[in-house]
Amino acid sequence: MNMMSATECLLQMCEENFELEDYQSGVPRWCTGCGDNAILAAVQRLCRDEGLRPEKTVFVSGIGCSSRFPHYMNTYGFHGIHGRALPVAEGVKMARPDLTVFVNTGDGDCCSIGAAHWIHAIRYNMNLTVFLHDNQIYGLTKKQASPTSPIGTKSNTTPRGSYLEALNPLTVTLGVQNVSFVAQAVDWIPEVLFDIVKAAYHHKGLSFVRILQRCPEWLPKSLDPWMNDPNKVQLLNHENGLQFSAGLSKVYKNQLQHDPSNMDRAREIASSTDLVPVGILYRNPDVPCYEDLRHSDKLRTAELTSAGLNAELDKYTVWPQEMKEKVA
Amino acid sequence: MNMMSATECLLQMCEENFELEDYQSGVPRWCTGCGDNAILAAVQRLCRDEGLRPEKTVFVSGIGCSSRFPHYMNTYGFHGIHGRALPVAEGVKMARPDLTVFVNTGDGDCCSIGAAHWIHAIRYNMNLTVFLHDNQIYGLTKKQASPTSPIGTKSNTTPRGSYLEALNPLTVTLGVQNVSFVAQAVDWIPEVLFDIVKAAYHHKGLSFVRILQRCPEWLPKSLDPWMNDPNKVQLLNHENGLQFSAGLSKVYKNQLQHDPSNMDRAREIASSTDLVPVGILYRNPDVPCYEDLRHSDKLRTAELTSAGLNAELDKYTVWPQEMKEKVA
Amino acid sequence: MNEMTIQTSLKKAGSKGRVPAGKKPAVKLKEHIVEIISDSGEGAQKCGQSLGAIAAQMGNGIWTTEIIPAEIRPPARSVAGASGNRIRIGSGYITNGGDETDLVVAFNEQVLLGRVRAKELKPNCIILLESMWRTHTDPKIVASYIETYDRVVAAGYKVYEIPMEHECRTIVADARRGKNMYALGMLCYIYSLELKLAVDQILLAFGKKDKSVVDANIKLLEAGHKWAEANLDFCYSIPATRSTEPQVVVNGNTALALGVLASGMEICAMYPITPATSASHYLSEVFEKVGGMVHQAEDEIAACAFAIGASYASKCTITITSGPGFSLKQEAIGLAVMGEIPLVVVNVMRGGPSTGQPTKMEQGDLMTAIFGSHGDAPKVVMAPGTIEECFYSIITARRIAETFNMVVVVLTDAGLATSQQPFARPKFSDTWMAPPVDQSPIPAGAKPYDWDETTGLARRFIPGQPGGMHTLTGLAHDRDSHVAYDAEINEQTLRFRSLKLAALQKTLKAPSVFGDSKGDLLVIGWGSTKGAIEEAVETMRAEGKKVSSMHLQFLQPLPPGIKEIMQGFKKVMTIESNWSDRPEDKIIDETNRRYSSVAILLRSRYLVDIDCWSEVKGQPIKPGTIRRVMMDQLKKQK
Amino acid sequence: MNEMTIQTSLKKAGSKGRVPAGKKPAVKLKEHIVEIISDSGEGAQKCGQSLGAIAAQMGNGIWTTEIIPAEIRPPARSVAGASGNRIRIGSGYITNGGDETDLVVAFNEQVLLGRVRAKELKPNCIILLESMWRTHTDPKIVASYIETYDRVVAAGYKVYEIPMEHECRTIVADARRGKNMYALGMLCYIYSLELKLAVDQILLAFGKKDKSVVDANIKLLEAGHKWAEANLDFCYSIPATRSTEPQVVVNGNTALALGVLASGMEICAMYPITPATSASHYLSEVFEKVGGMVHQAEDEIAACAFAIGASYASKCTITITSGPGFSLKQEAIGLAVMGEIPLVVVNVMRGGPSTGQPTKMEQGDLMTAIFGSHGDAPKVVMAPGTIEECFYSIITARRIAETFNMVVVVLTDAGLATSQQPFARPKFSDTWMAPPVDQSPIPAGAKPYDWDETTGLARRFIPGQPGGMHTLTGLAHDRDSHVAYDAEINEQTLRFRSLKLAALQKTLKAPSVFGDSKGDLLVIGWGSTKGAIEEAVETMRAEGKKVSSMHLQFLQPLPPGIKEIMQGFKKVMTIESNWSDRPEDKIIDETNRRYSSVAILLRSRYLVDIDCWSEVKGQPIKPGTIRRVMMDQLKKQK
Ligand SMILES: Cc1ncc(C[n+]2csc(CCOP(=O)(O)OP(=O)(O)O)c2C)c(N)n1
Ligand SMILES: Cc1ncc(C[n+]2csc(CCOP(=O)(O)OP(=O)(O)O)c2C)c(N)n1
Ligand code: SF4
Ligand code: SF4
Ligand SMILES: [Mg+2]
Ligand SMILES: [Mg+2]
Repeated sequence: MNMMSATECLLQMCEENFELEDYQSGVPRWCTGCGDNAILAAVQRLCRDEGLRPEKTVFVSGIGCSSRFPHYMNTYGFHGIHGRALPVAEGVKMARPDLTVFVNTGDGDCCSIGAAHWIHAIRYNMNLTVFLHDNQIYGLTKKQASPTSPIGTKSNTTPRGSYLEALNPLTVTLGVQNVSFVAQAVDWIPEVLFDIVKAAYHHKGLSFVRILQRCPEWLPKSLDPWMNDPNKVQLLNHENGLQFSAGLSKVYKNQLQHDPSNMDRAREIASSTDLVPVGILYRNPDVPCYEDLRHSDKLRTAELTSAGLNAELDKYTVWPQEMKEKVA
Repeated sequence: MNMMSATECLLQMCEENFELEDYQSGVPRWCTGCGDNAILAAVQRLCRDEGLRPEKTVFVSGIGCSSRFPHYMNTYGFHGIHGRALPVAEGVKMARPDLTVFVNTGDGDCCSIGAAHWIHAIRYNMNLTVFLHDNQIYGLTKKQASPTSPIGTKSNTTPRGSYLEALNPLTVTLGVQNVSFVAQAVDWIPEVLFDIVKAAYHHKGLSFVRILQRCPEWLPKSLDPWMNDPNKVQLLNHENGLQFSAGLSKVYKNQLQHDPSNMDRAREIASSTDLVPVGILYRNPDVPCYEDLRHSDKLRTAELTSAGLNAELDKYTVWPQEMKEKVA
Repeated sequence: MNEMTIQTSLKKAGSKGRVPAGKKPAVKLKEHIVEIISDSGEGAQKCGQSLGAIAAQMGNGIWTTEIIPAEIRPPARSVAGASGNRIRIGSGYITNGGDETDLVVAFNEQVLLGRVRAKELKPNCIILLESMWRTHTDPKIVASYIETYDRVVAAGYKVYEIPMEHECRTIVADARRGKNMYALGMLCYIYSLELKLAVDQILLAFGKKDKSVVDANIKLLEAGHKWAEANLDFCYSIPATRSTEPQVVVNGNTALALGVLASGMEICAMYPITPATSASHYLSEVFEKVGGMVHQAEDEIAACAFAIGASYASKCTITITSGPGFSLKQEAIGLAVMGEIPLVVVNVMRGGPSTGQPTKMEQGDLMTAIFGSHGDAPKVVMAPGTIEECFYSIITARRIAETFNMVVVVLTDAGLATSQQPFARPKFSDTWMAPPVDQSPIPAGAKPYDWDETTGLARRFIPGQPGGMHTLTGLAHDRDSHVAYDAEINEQTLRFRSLKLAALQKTLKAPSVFGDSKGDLLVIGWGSTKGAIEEAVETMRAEGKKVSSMHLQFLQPLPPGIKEIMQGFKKVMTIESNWSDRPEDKIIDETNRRYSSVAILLRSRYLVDIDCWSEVKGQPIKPGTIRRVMMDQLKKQK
Repeated sequence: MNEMTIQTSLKKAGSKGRVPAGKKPAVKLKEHIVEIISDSGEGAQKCGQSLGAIAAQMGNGIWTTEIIPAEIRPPARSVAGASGNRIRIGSGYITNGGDETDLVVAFNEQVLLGRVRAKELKPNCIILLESMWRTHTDPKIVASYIETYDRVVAAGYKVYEIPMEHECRTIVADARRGKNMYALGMLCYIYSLELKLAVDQILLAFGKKDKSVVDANIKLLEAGHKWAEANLDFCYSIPATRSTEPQVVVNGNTALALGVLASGMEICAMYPITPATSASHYLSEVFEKVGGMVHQAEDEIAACAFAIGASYASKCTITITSGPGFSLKQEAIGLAVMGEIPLVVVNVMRGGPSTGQPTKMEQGDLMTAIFGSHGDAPKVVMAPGTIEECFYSIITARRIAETFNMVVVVLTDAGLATSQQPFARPKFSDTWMAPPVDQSPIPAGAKPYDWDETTGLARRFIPGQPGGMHTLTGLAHDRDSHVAYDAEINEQTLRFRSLKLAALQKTLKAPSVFGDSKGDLLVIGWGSTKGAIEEAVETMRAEGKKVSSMHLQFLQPLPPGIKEIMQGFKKVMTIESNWSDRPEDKIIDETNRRYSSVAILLRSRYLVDIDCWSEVKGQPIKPGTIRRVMMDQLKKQK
């Protein structure tokens, strides 16, 4: 085994010691007070704390305010088309399991146009960390109801109020076979947001984090009931889940012991609409990752290709008589 | 009030008394033993028993073996494109709430390419009766794994066995806010299949019926464990759900009392994979239908249109001085 | 201290740019282009719209264009953040946004800079610039302001520094909000517009609100007027003749939506996307009044499928989208073509490809409209050229769709969508609407696809019609709507669906020529470039050039008579806003040059060496640019 | 009783159609077209494939075409249910399926009827018909059989009734399963093929199974051979020259999949769709052997997006589909164009529009390939013309995609997909593969889109490369990959993306002319029609006609030199399998005729009055048909 000299070791550590600035790129163009800023802060902190190499990290998004996220990270980024962040991210991860891949998607991007991909991404359970920036509205296109808009939301396409009960992204996700990590966070409790982002990052498999995100531009008051009354936020704590600081517990007294391995309970908790449960709803570290099931560790050399191709060609070859004898 | 003469009344009854043949069209082109035949029989029986007027009934489907269904009904039919049966059916129902609309869709059609529409159709809760012909395989395209294929299914795209646990259409559906009717049937118990089809038809709102359907062509033995062992089928009975005949109960002894209004239980039951629950998992008659929320009962006459248009034009009109005075 | 600074500012400003006051007689103008720009949220949009409305009330020709930042909430005082309105006011009828701007009111120097950089201002443009930044507490802002100011002055623009916010603050507390009405007052003075009409606008806008709001705004308006009168050394009048007929002033998307109302369609299925969405917004607001409804689907595919389902079972339905959504709908559009389901698809084009430039104008989707769905999927493609045509094209599209059981694609663009132009108030006619849904029994023996051998037309069977039961399918099918595996049937049905386009073509009139029917150069355009092209032609004709233009409203089928028209000209060229390779590029030659869209269509059909010129700058092409291009083309002929 | 019936049958059959036996000397033929048809599941496919393989082994030229029922499991004995194979065997190299059939083996009279109705049999075609139906227990079947038999005989076909099942039953219990090998034995006799080679085929097919299965099949084979020898009054030989180089015999989809292997690509993302799927099936089987994988996505959009993600982060990736899936991918394809992500998209075309005719051949998606995505989305479009080209086009496509960072669309069709033709066994070359993924640090100052001013080319930055961090976006963007709101940048980047096509075009060779470079008529085709067109040209040239053809492998960009080639001919016409309006239709004229696809492209580019002829019958166009069309065209010239 090769040994590094102490200096080398130190140098490398130095090099891998990143600052917050190493992950910042450009000035976020979100509105003042937009919850996306809080998510960005948490994620940049995660990257620094975990020492993620910027060139080995990719943020993939769709289209929407939230999908601008990659532009503000000094990593690789893929700001694609509306609704397709997840399949793009799956392709990235499949081709390059060595990269750390995050996904930023909005409630329209994920739960409306991208809903089929969402269901199937949960099913594939690739090692991706997915943030659903749920502001309950279409931000970028200027205020149309989204699937997660509360019933009665007045928007430009529902001027007399939206017609349907809000879709609950948590219960849908928990209904998908192969789900391995579901959590909920809110943008206005940064400490817990960070803890959840971190737990999601450390989970191997697809971690789905729904973040209730404020959109002061279009729905300035919609989350006020939960922001103003800490008791309407229910922190989920458990020795297998998150545990909260004393300071936090003083403010957020409404806490529930919930073992994230209990699916039935997770679904029940997720169904609550009056209370906002915050924490890890479900975690199952044993669900295999699609990329592990599918990835080949063959060295894809010209030799391997040549051999494979020729073996196949052999099956279909008509040999000239003389060669046939040679081959045989 | 106008009174009908007895003869008139009799005549009308006669006219509305349909025979099975009134609903049959063409010779089904499904393979011998294909479970779709059983579904067709149940549905034709329903139409006859309920005296559905063929011209007021529409079957909408996507693409797949199962989506050939409308061709075998002597009603109106819409055999559209892959994955889009549900939005087409929604359009039909929205424009014409007077029509009775059924949807036939396959496990690929509904749960793969059509998954986004599936989630949202449940949400809209329009008064549609939806049959998911779940044969756990792509039939028409000759044997590729579908989302509901059991893990390890050998197919043309998964020659070494499929990689993922089967998607459970019941738990996904039950995870969607606004779900109002979810049932499961199996093609090989025609009596119960009929009962469920009937209950689904009578439910106002979107009734989602997953039918385990045999595909002898590609997966000849896949449902054998459940077909051969009646105890692996669990009939759900309840005074608010289905009740089963004595004959049936003799064969299917494994029965469970389940109140279809209990969502948490419904989800738990739906999650079972070893046992196949058959019956109504969930029913909530109080969820409003989108078409009722959205439909106008204004008579859409030229007068109404003219008035509405002119009222709008008024807002943007620059009047010549003299006319302005007149108008004012 | 604040007061102090402002005093200084006023003095300074005075000493630099402002000329001592003194009422001068109004200079008569044929037209002027004025724009009001600010950070978004500062009300420049409102100010501009009101100015346009007032001028229209006066009887002026107008064309207003929104200046839209590409982002929801761009940072304040940013170059890319200009939000506002551009109003071209003229004596006569105005058909487009015109060339560069003559006068601009800017609420800060950064948004002004953006417009300068975009070359949107005439060289000697008059600039009315908010001067508060000169004395801002943040020295960086002061420096930025002074730098820009000096540069702009040096560049030859006439800059008037105006303490708008300061003046407003003497009337209201939140001066930032009131500035726009103050500016409106100034502009009313500058253009000799009746202040009373401006008051009407305020009543219209704030009438429902508190009387105090109305009063404050009126005060601001009057103050602006007074200040301008006292301090400005110029003032204009643009003679107007009041129309004797009522006119409506709306933008293209509103006109579209009103067309939907007027056409008697009942369902619009959509998914939000810029710049189409505002049409759906307006429709969401008003459609229910006439018994209609807007369905926001989960995505564009669902929207299109929903519309198809509704059309199939009832009246023709509409779905509205823009570029990316249009691409997504292609498979479903093919189904409507195959099933012969009437359907109107509106594509309000934006900058492409991919997400491209969502708020910008482009005419890049014509070929996709014609060829976008796999296989032979003939559909009608039309494009309104004016705001008025936005309205009527929907009525026409509905009728064609239902007469021929076809898909009709209507192409507008972000330019038309956000521009306003008055047009004669439409008078509703019953004939605009489809007859009620046919529910009569189908005669024995009739078949669901009984194609006419000559025209390909067939009667549509609608669910509910007794005896009409059949299953519509996207698979090849015969007259009974049975799935057809047969080679001959496949080919015959391709033929029928295609013949319908020829049948429609036979009913179309030859396009009219703008200008003489003979000459040196014919310019062909389509869609929103109409006004600019015709204006350029008019200008050049006035200069004695033998140029004319022809504008296509139908792109598929192409109307008859085009060849004959082209024969009258020495040279034909197309002008449009989609990409064509530049012949001056080193590696571009006749074997590889990619032509612009309508040029491809016309060259292929008529085998005439039609040149193309195109600009894809996300902005409407200016008449002056077109004039230059035509001049170049004429020069080449010599 | 069964026995009795069969005896009667034999007698009867003999009395009607069969001529007393007697070994005759083999008649030498230049070529023959033979087909074997049955209900699906009866093994006619296998029999035909084996026959083709044996003939190829003998050194004959062959072309096999699958006869595929349009349904999974059509009812037994149905007209539309014919399943089987059609083999054209020749002395020389065979380039296409040829004209009508010379000899057919039919397992029941209904499938035969289907072929007669489809006009697929030559007038004097020999028919070897299973006779068991004549004595079936179901009188309806008997009646149907006799009726058809009589009609076919009356129509002039030479019918031999053969008690295949009866004979087989003397050897195996399940005669229905063994019949196909019995038929193979007969055919080996008829065409004087070595029985030993047929035995090899059986060993290849059943070698892994029970020895008893192999033995039974060999017995059946020999029995068929013996029976034919004893009973048939004709026999042929088609002289062959064994190739001195190894050949591979695969169909187009297998060739495609082998091309994917050979190109070194590692990921194929797909969603099942006919007729593309079989390529993915084969790839699913073998790709992992070279470290690749096939991902079946939840839909085509996801498949395309997955491929784009993989391509973006690694090597160029491939996605395979057919018509409807191709339409669905258009939005995502636009993203790859905008992001300049290399991507290979294969579209195995089928009958359109909409779901159309899923198992049938058509060339209807060319225009969608070029224009299908909104906005200007330039991509390369190529089309292999032979099975061999199916293999190599993927290698070429991969290389172009990665060199130019472009999307390359490869268009094949259901015809190529299911036809077999031997070609020289490819010799793998390292240069087919892309170099390993670049993970070296990016030099300081380099930008993610550093477009070359002349060619538009830019180096691609791949995640993992230190210093290359940037965010790829589908929005308009500048060299830094920052979102661009600027008009100039938008236009410049449209220019760069378009220039790459011109740059590629400069590297292409002029297409070669088949035949003389001067003459009366030049036929232009593309894709799978190549062999048939060239055969027709060859035939006519042998008759002294001055005709030639040119086949296009690149449809976008069009290669240089086409104009010069066309100038050598009095008339140019295109032949392809997509819709064009028929000039003989009453309402069709030059102002509204819709031309076929490649005709539109060529007319537009070269302004030459290119006529078009097209047939959309879901079948490969026959050389005889093409010959007729060309003759008509020559006649018009006089
Ligand atoms: C195919 C397509 N359809 C529609 C759009 C327009 N569009 C852009 S973002 C968006 C929704 C944004 O809402 P959400 O996903 O919730 O993100 P947010 O802006 O709220 O963060 C829509 C409809 C598009 N760009 N592409
Ligand atoms: C856009 C599109 N993609 C793919 C196909 C091909 N296709 C037809 S049916 C089908 C799946 C059939 O499976 P399922 O929905 O389960 O129906 P089944 O045949 O099993 O009843 C597919 C992939 C298509 N017709 N259109
Ligand atoms: S519109 Fe809403 S979501 Fe978008 S940036 Fe502004 S606050 Fe955030
Ligand atoms: S393939 Fe399967 S699903 Fe299709 S008809 Fe046959 S048995 Fe039924
Ligand atoms: Mg949102
Ligand atoms: Mg299925």
